[in-house]
Amino acid sequence: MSLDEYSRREFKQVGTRPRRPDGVDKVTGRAMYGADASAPGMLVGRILRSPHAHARIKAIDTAAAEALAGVKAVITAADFGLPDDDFTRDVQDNCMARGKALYDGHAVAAVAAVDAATAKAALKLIRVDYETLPHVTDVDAAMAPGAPVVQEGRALENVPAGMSANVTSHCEFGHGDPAAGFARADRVIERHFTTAATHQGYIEPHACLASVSADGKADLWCCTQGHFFVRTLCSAILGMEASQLRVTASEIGGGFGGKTTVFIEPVALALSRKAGRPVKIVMSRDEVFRATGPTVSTSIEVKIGMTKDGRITAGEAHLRYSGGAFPCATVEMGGQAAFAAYDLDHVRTYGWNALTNRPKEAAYRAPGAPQAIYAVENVIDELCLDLGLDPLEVRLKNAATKGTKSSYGPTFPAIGLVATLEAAKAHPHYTAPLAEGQGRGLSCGFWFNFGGNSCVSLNVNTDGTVGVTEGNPDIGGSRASISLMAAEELGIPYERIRTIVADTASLGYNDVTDGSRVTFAVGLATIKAARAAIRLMCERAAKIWGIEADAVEWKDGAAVPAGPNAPADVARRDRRGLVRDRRPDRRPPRGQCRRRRRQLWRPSGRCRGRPRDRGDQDPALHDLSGCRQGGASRLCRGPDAGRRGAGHRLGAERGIYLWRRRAVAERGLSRLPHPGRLGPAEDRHGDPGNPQSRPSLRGARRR
Amino acid sequence: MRYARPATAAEAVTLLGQQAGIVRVLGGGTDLLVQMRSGMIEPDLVVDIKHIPGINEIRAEAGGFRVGAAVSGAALGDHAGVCALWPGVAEGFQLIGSTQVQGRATMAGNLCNASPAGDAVPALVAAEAVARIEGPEGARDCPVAAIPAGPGRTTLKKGEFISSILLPARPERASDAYLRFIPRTEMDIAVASCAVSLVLDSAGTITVARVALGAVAPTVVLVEAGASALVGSKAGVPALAALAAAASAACAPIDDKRGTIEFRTEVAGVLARRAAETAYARAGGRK
Amino acid sequence: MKSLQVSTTINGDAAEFLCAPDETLLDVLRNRLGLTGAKEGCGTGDCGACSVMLNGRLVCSCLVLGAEAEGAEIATIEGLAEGDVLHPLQQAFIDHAALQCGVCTPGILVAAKALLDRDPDPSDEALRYWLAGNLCRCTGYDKIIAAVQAAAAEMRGARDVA
Amino acid sequence: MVRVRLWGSLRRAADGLEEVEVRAGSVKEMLDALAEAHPGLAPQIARGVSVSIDGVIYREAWFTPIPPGAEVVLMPYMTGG
Repeated sequence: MSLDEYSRREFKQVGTRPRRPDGVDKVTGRAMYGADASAPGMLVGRILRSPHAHARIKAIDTAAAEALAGVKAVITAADFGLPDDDFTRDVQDNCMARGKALYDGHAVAAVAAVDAATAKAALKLIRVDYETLPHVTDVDAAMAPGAPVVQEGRALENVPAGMSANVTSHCEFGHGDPAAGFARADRVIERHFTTAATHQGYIEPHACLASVSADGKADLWCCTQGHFFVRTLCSAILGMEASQLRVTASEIGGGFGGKTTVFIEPVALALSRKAGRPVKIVMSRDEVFRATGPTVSTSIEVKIGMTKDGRITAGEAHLRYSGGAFPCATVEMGGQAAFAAYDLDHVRTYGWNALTNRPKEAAYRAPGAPQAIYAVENVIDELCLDLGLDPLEVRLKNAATKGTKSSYGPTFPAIGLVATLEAAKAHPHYTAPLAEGQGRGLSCGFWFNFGGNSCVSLNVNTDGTVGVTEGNPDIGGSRASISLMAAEELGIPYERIRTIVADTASLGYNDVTDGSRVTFAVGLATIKAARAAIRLMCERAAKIWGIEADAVEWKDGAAVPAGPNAPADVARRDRRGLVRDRRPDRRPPRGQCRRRRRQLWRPSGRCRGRPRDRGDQDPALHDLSGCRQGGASRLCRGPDAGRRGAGHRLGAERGIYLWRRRAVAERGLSRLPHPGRLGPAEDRHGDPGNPQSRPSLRGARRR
Repeated sequence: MRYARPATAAEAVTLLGQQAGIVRVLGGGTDLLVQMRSGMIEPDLVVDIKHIPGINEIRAEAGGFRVGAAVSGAALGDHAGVCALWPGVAEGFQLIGSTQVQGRATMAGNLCNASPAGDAVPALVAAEAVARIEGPEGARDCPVAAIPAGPGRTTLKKGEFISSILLPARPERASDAYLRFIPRTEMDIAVASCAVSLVLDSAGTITVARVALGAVAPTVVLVEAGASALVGSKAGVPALAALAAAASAACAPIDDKRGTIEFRTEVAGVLARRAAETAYARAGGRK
Repeated sequence: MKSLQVSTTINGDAAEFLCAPDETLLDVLRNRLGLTGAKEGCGTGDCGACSVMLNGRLVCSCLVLGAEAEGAEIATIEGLAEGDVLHPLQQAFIDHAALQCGVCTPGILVAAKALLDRDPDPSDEALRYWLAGNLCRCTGYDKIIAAVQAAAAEMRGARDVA
Repeated sequence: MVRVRLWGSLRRAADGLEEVEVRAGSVKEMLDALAEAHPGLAPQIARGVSVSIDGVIYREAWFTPIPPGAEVVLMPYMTGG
């Protein structure tokens, strides 16, 4: 499903600039972030951190801390189990060092106490017997023979024998024969670059509030980019069933990738479980910098050949990344992205990850890609300088485009790079005169897009307004974009929709807010949910009017009889499908629905077709007049689906149909679509640009 | 930790002198609270001096101004008299930290924090400012230059604290200036800095000069050779070149991530030249 | 550590609290008084997220002891709107999309109001210097500057009319 | 049959082949068939992979059908920031 293949569509709401729904809360100080929650009986959690970059933990004596008045729990790695899979175990070991402290700031113990002063005093009473070890923090040094070994036995099967034990993985991407390409170049330049492990630098430090009750039920409030993933990790680390751990995402004060994993959450849960009281942990900025993920540090060689007229003949990169003290696959992203902006016959990237005594890497804005691209773009610029070529023209000449076999394998659909470069070229800033001390630079960049699992629930309220429930923390304004898409599909004003981020007990699984996926993937799920709601409402409108379902279409937020099969007399029918006349006994029952009666139908110009028997006694319609409740939920999935996904969460639902301003609600179960229709097979056919994907909206595109 | 809020200087002196362990004076708190937060220090007693009469005031005195030890940068910046008489002192002080930090930070605190890079200190030294120190033996006056003893250390004795700083009177045709180098535009600590204070005669010839460098030695460096280079000149090119050379020669900086020895040494000369030009212009000198 | 009793005024209302001698005003506001609008981004006066007004001066509440609030007048983000009417700065931040994650926003609003109270018509440069101690990681600052200027213009207009 | 393109370092585990053919109708069937035909690929598949089908990247999309003649490329498991 390529966005470039979407048919053009005139949007009424998407593209407008509405006020963000979280705006008022955020300008008044009312918005609740990670550290803003509290609970009765709450304890303060604090973490003891290693002062050594690399040290064996020979013993930890917590007795004195435990004996301090006001201390309710002290934990170390011994309070956690040993997860089977490497991934979870690494996350856990990063949250609480097991056996060795692998970097300065690595957590070694934690306390929960009645107040901050007691907790701080308790930390001082914990005695850790360290045996300091030689450390290594530079990736090239870590890969050299004889380097201090951060962790033994972590190399994957793809690492050749004989390398430093710190090397954990190797990858290789590309096609063609770079040597042959370089041979055809007029100029070949090879350069070496290093980049530091910069931190994401979100303004809000990590914070969470955990509460585990005696019966094993747990609640966790935290600032995160993905509370479902927090549930996955924490329940695995704590040995809990996912159903027993409800995670609620707070407002998030920035993440930039750094809040896609857990650091303090399992610790707070373990403390709470041990203390039997809620525990809140708020990191200091110092802790954030010492112990949460920066990006990878890298050492990169790039070699590029170019002809005199600016055609790149070959590109090659050797990427050595370190994700800190734990294995890290980020170099794979760099290896794929390095040359991806260019259409190359000969390209190869080689990637290595090595362990260093640094904090465990966390994602950071297209993790791994900017480092590699920075190196590649510098070499291209230098070639342009050398050969006297315009850097923009050279990029245009080599730009990947639709049909290009990308440097990482797939053939590109339309990707928009050429159009972007042309737009830059045409922009007045590209030719504006430069003052002294000013410069002008140009760089291409690349990132993938993947959908991931998304689950959205859309409810039509009794008054025709709509609630959308999504499961991805809103980092950049996604509640607004999701509301806009729902409004666009439903044809109702943006202001009549409220989108909230639900906790993990209230919605099916959602992947993390990462990789720029949310507006795209959750947006598609929202569009599908809106269309499902429209379909249900049209079906019911048909029943009420006593006409065929395919004689109802959705137009500007209302079900209207239309199309060749619409009955001629539908304009005179009331919501029960009865033909309106002046006889009192033919009128719909009065009462609660009186006010709504005016909204029941809209006259249609040309209606033909077979009216249904006006005496139709569909039981679902009997409830109608007396019902004030409503709610249609439709759970829909994003553009891909999988084992963790939410494919079959078609719970009890209520059908609803929506009129332009208000809805009349109907009690009773609606006819559910066949579950198979919501399977992954539909993902691609759910493409809003694919007219064939809209069986329930027939006619909607006719305009 | 205990928090005390003495109502008189004498009470403060008693508190500071009698408490065993770590005792800290709380003025603006912009250094103290950071040090407490980081665990660098855990005071047994913090003495908040802001409730001592007069300590929040700026008073005219003998043609100059006595600036209370708790006067914030924001308050000093609002004082037209001080800013006109000692613009270099005011600009040095007001370069410290953000608007928020200026709302609390004090010159006396910057002096007593004794960082080699304190932005308020070089201009105070160039100004021959005098600190009034309250102590067990009563009040005494001490040149500001004699207060810092090294990074983080002062010459103040147990029980002593600074209650005010006197910025002396100036003749007509006198002014000062302060410049620092930082890698960014705001919110940073000097890599090298320089304050220059000048007095001119009616012809625009420099009669008195004081040149003080910051962040290039453990304490502020008074560059007498640089001052000599200026005196008798009209801040012409040769005098400024001699000043720059003298300033660079007076540097004994450290090498760290914010600046190498070579960089600091060179930049100190450049800053001295530019600060002298500014001070000269402010004093009404025309070339 | 013995707690201190402190009487103060917050957003015009009398407030009393107990705090530890080494507890910051920020912690008092957030943890004892339930005023969580001021945020801790750094705890060292670098980020400005905890900005409040203390006796008419803009300060970082993380660099003020709770004990120092005795007898003081404190204004926080919670007091910026008048009832359900947003302050022009608050409205301008929404209208100009001058916030994203929003965690720095309360501090920036308090700081911006402090400037406009002194200078109703600041230059962009003066505004940028004034707000240099308020770090925002999401927006890139331009929208913040635009929003403050829009609010300033609106407030000047309202003043002219009045 | 589905032709699956492998990234460079996986080729060693597949007799040096850049492309391998397996019988599969969905992503899951394809991954199972790959692991069976080339056991060297199994560890990576178990750790996680993404699959590009005609240029669209899927992650964990086990039941996504693979249309006949589609371009299928195995990719590392995608993560983002």
